[in-house]
Amino acid sequence: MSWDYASLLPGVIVLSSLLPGVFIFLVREESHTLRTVLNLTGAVAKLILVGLLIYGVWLGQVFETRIAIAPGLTLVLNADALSVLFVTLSTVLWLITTVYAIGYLEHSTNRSRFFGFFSLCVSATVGIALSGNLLTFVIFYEILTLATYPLVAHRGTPEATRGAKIYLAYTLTGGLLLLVGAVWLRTLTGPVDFVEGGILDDLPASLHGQLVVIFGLLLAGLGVKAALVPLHGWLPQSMVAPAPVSSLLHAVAVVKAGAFGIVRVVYDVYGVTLAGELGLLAVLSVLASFTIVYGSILAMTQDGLKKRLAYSTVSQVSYIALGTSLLGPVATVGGLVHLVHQGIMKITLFFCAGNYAETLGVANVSQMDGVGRRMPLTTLAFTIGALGMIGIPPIAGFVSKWYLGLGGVEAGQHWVLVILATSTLLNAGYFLPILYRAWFRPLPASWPKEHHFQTRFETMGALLWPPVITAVFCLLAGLLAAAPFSPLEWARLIAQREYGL
Amino acid sequence: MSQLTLLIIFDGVLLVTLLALAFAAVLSPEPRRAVMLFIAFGLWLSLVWARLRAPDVALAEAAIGAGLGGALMLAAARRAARTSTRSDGGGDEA
Amino acid sequence: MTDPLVLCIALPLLGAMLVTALPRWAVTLGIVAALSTASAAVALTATVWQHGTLHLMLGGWDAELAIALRADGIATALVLMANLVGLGISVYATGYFHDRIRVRSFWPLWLLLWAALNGLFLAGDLFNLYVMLELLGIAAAALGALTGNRDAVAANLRYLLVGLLGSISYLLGVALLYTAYGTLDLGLLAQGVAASPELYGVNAAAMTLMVAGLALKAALFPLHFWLPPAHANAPAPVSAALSALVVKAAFYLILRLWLDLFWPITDMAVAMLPAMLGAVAVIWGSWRALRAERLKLLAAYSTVAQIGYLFLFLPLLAATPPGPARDDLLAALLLMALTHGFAKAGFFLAAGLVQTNAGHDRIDDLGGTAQRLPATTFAIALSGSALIGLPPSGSFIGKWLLMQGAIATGQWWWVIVVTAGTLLASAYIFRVLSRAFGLEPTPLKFVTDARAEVPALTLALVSVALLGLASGPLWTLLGLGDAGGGA
Amino acid sequence: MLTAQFLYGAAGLMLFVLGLWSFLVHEPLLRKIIALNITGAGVFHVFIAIAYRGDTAPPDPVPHALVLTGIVVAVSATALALMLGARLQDAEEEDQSR
Amino acid sequence: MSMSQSESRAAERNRDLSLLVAVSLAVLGAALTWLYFIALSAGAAPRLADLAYERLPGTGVSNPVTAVLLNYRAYDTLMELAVLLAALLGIWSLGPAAPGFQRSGAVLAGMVSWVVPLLIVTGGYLLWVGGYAPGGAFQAGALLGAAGVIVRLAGDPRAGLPGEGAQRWLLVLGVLVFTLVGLGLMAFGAGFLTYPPKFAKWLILLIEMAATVAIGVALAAAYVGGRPPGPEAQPTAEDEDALTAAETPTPDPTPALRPQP
Repeated sequence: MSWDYASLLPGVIVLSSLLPGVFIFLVREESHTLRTVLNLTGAVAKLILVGLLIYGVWLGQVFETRIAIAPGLTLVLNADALSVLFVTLSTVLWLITTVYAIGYLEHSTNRSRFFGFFSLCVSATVGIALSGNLLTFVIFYEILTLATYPLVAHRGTPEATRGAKIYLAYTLTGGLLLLVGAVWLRTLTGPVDFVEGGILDDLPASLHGQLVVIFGLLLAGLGVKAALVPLHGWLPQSMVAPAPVSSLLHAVAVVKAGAFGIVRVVYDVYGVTLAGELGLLAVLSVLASFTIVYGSILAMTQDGLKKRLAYSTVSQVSYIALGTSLLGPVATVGGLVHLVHQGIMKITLFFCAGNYAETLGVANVSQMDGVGRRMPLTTLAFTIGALGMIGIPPIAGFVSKWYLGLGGVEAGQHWVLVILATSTLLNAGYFLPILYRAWFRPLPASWPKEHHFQTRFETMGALLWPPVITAVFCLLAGLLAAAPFSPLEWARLIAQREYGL
Repeated sequence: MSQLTLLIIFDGVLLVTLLALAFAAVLSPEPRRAVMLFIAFGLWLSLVWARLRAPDVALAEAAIGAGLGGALMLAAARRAARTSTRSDGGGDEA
Repeated sequence: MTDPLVLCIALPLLGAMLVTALPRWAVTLGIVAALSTASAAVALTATVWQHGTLHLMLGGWDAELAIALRADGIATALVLMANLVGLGISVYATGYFHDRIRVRSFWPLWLLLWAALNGLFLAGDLFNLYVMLELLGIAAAALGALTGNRDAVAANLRYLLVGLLGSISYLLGVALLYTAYGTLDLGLLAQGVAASPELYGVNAAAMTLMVAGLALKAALFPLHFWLPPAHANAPAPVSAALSALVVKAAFYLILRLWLDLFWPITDMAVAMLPAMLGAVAVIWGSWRALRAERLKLLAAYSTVAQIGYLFLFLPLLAATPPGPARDDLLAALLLMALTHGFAKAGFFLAAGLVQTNAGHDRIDDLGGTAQRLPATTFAIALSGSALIGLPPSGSFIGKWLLMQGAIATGQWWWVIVVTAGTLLASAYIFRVLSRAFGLEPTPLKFVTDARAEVPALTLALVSVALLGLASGPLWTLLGLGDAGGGA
Repeated sequence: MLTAQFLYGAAGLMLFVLGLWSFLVHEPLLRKIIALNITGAGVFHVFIAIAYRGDTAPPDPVPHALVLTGIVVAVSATALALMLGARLQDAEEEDQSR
Repeated sequence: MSMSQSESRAAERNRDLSLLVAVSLAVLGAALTWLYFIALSAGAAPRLADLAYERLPGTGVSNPVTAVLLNYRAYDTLMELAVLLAALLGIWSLGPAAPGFQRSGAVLAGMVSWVVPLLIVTGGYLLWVGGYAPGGAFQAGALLGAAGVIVRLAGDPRAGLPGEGAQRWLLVLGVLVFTLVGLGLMAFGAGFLTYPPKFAKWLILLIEMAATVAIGVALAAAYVGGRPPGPEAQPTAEDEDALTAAETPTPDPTPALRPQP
């Protein structure tokens, strides 16, 4: 256990948001500056460390922290290509969301508690991303549940506590199923380390029955957070949370943790070949495609803006599951790159929804007439995000849908194209009316709860610039997809290593 | 009547009385009477132990088990009797 | 080298005597005694860590005649937990009792209870264990009835009578063993039992009598009726000691008899009965905790459930041949017991603070208090997560290894029990925690009453962080495979 | 000698069973305490029966010491139980009179 | 269904239940007796007797039971004194003592002034004789306790015991001396409660004296039944003549000695 740079970095990355978080809890309520300083230093420090990590992994260096919490049970934080993708996504978006949250919660109560749990959530997400074996994954997976519960219930209103209770019921049950599956797998194969290409190929055929049941348990556990259809009920309910929570956590961190878990289990535990043989990929693809369609249909019926975005998240995340369930490197690239693209697009949409609610008191789509005139920049960012979601070319969403389509064709599953086409139509179905209302409808007589900020622009700086920045990210990820450090290139690198090309 | 049979008869009488006292103490519902019988049982038990050549323990049982334990129980029995008379008969005592 | 063994028992006893004799100095002397005993326990752990099992024949007589004091890995781990929890409870108690009479009564009885606990964990002689059990039972019942209100006295009277019955049944078991083997020392008896299979009937009867008596005192399912009222009506530091330590000492004795003395006759079939009762205890206890109106009643029923978990290990231990797998199971059992000790003590101390602050502990209207005391609510949250078995707590690893052992030995049904128990536990813990999110004005600072909240927080933190992330040393302390061995 | 040991031991066990029965069946506190004392006396009697080694050899002192300790423990437990019962009775009277 | 019917059914169910319990316990008793017989004939007959007698000279006392109590298993006796103290502290924590009995009449007072000193002297004798003949700390302590009980019955609410402060020291004496002797021996390297043969007799006697006082005071205080009343509870003079004529006291105090109203 020699502690050198390579074995310290992953651990330090997780700690870089955990320690400020713990201190923030103890910060007195009225010392805002100290709290903001702690928050931002944590975010920036993590960003720098992740930068170092990306550079190291790009050169092929191995980063691994191993802590033996009990004989036979070791906590492993290993940075391979797949984990770096998710770590970068969550670190970058965490910095932006912190800035947004500081602005959003300007006059609200219990902020020490909020930011304390906020940092715990991020360190849990980073822990999930960096976990090197199934045990570490389960541990951070449960800590994420614990850390997000207080955030959902932050407002304290009866709906908030009710929503939090539903969220908890789903995620704890899911976590428990995952735990049972992980223990069962551990008894069959010994410590379950994530190794590219999977570790279960050499198991005797007699165990395959148990492996299928275990996959069922793991999928159920992960499916709760990845909001696969029967288990997605909590996501719309947890929209009662403040905007920064629903944007970072319910659009990026929590939901992606589930999808990331499915990717890990399929690629690094079962291995794509074995999963294909056992027919697990077929089940996964059916579930994913059903969720895609079902989520989009329900999104159309929702009048609440955040509820509509929530159901859109339910369907979008299943693209990743669809990508992993199709046999072939191209589909994998599509799925993985969508992990990043969906993140940046959805966070933009939720930032804009937060702006509308905070500045104009607009919460429902029906109230969004003429919003474009009153808040042009925010609505522009919203448009870029929405078009990206639909899959219009210059924006990132198109890239992942394109690769998913190609992957489907390559894997001989032509029905994938049908699914993609219908979902694109449905996306258009629930996003375009919003854009039409925002830009082309006349201004209403008065806004529900207008709030004038003294800034030159349409709303407070801290609320306005984050969505604009993430919108620019969507454009960059779409236009410069072929650039060396772009999400697409990184996804291609992962696919190569997974398939051993 | 040989020495041995005499001894067996003696043991038999000792044990039978012991068990009889125990049964009586357990079965009598009236608290004071039960405590009296229990004190008698304690004393008889120390007699039996003296027979079994355990003088120290016999003395201790007589002094502590039957004596002090009995005294404590007697006080409790009198208090139990007093409250039961007070609750049902309005208590004749001042 | 065996001095700490004796000091662990003599120091609290001496402290109790001084506190009784000088009631005006009760608090200061009490804290001094608590600190010295805790340091003796730490010294004991250090000695056992280096030299392995300690063995001392009191009075220098040979093995059959004298009373043996023995500290092996299991006993030392529990002594260390008991003393650290005891220290936390003592610090909490300095600020808890304000009524002069209560202070004079609490400290002597508490130090006597502490001496009995240490004496029981370190005893190696069957009759000495009987005397320790009696001292434990009487001190605990007397402490429980400290408040003097009606239901506390009634509950503790029932607890005392039940405890006496348990001890007498245990004593009859000892009488049978003494008749058959002619010695009272645990080590010699174990050799005797192993060497005489023809006395199976006597051994089985003695085991049944002793384990039944101890199960009564450890509140195993059907015999748990006395626990909830007794623990819920006691003052907070006392109920913390009762739930975290006293009940666990009785379980430790059952484990000691089960693994050392009656090992040849406790096969899987025999182990199935306590495990089934344990499983029912888990479900029943958690269900009653979910429906409890009062916070301390909830914690008491949760103790009944957690004790149930510990009994689930017995058939697994019986079914696994000696080796790293069995070491892991034994260590997991210890880890669950230790984590429950710390977590339950932290939970009760925090609940006590909530009760003193709110004037009552009805869960449904605890909202305001939970928000005004952030540190206390945080302590409840941490210890609650340890009670549920969520990572990173010690009981998470305990449950992981329990399920692993259950699947490995093919007794998969225990996994269902553990899952149901965990779900019910999370339901009743989060029912309490959801009170902490209301519309009350925000508290200005995190810690409101340091002397009470710091012990509760540290105990809860130990159960979550320390035992969760660094439980490797427990394996070495138990002398099982070296820390990284079983990978 | 063996028959005497067995005879007295059996009597002790009968006392144990009798006390246990009474403890389980009778509800008033005083009868439960008497039952407990009789069960205890039964077990102590078994110890003394084991210690008896005929009229010639001196008896085994260890069980004697154990029983001595047991008696004092039993009496202290009984004292506490009786006083708890008394305190309970007073508390119940207060409730009735209030 | 009228009350009496349900009551009779409940009583009937009760009777059946107790019968069932009785039968099952009888079976248990029979099984235990049969196993007891097997255990008896298991041939461990001498048990610890011979070893105890063989080691007796080294213990400093010739009465084997006292040797076991205060030398071989001294730790047990220490803990048992702690049990007695714990029980008493429990009684004290429950509340103040009940009101004492009325001052005894002339005959009872006369009897008490004879019996109590006799009990104390016999206790002292038993304590001393314990070294080589049946007797010892417990029996002597019991007699002192009995003396206290009789004094209490004769009207002294504090059962002849000093004030609370002094009582606390006397109660603690037994365990304190025992532990200090043990720790002292440990400090001198002999080991906890390991008496060096030369001093064994005197150490045991010292411990026995302390234990006797502690047991006597504890048992008397237990009979008082609560925290000792403060100095103001002394019975005043005019209570003397208010007494009716008291008959000679039998072990069971006659109704004449009813508690003060």
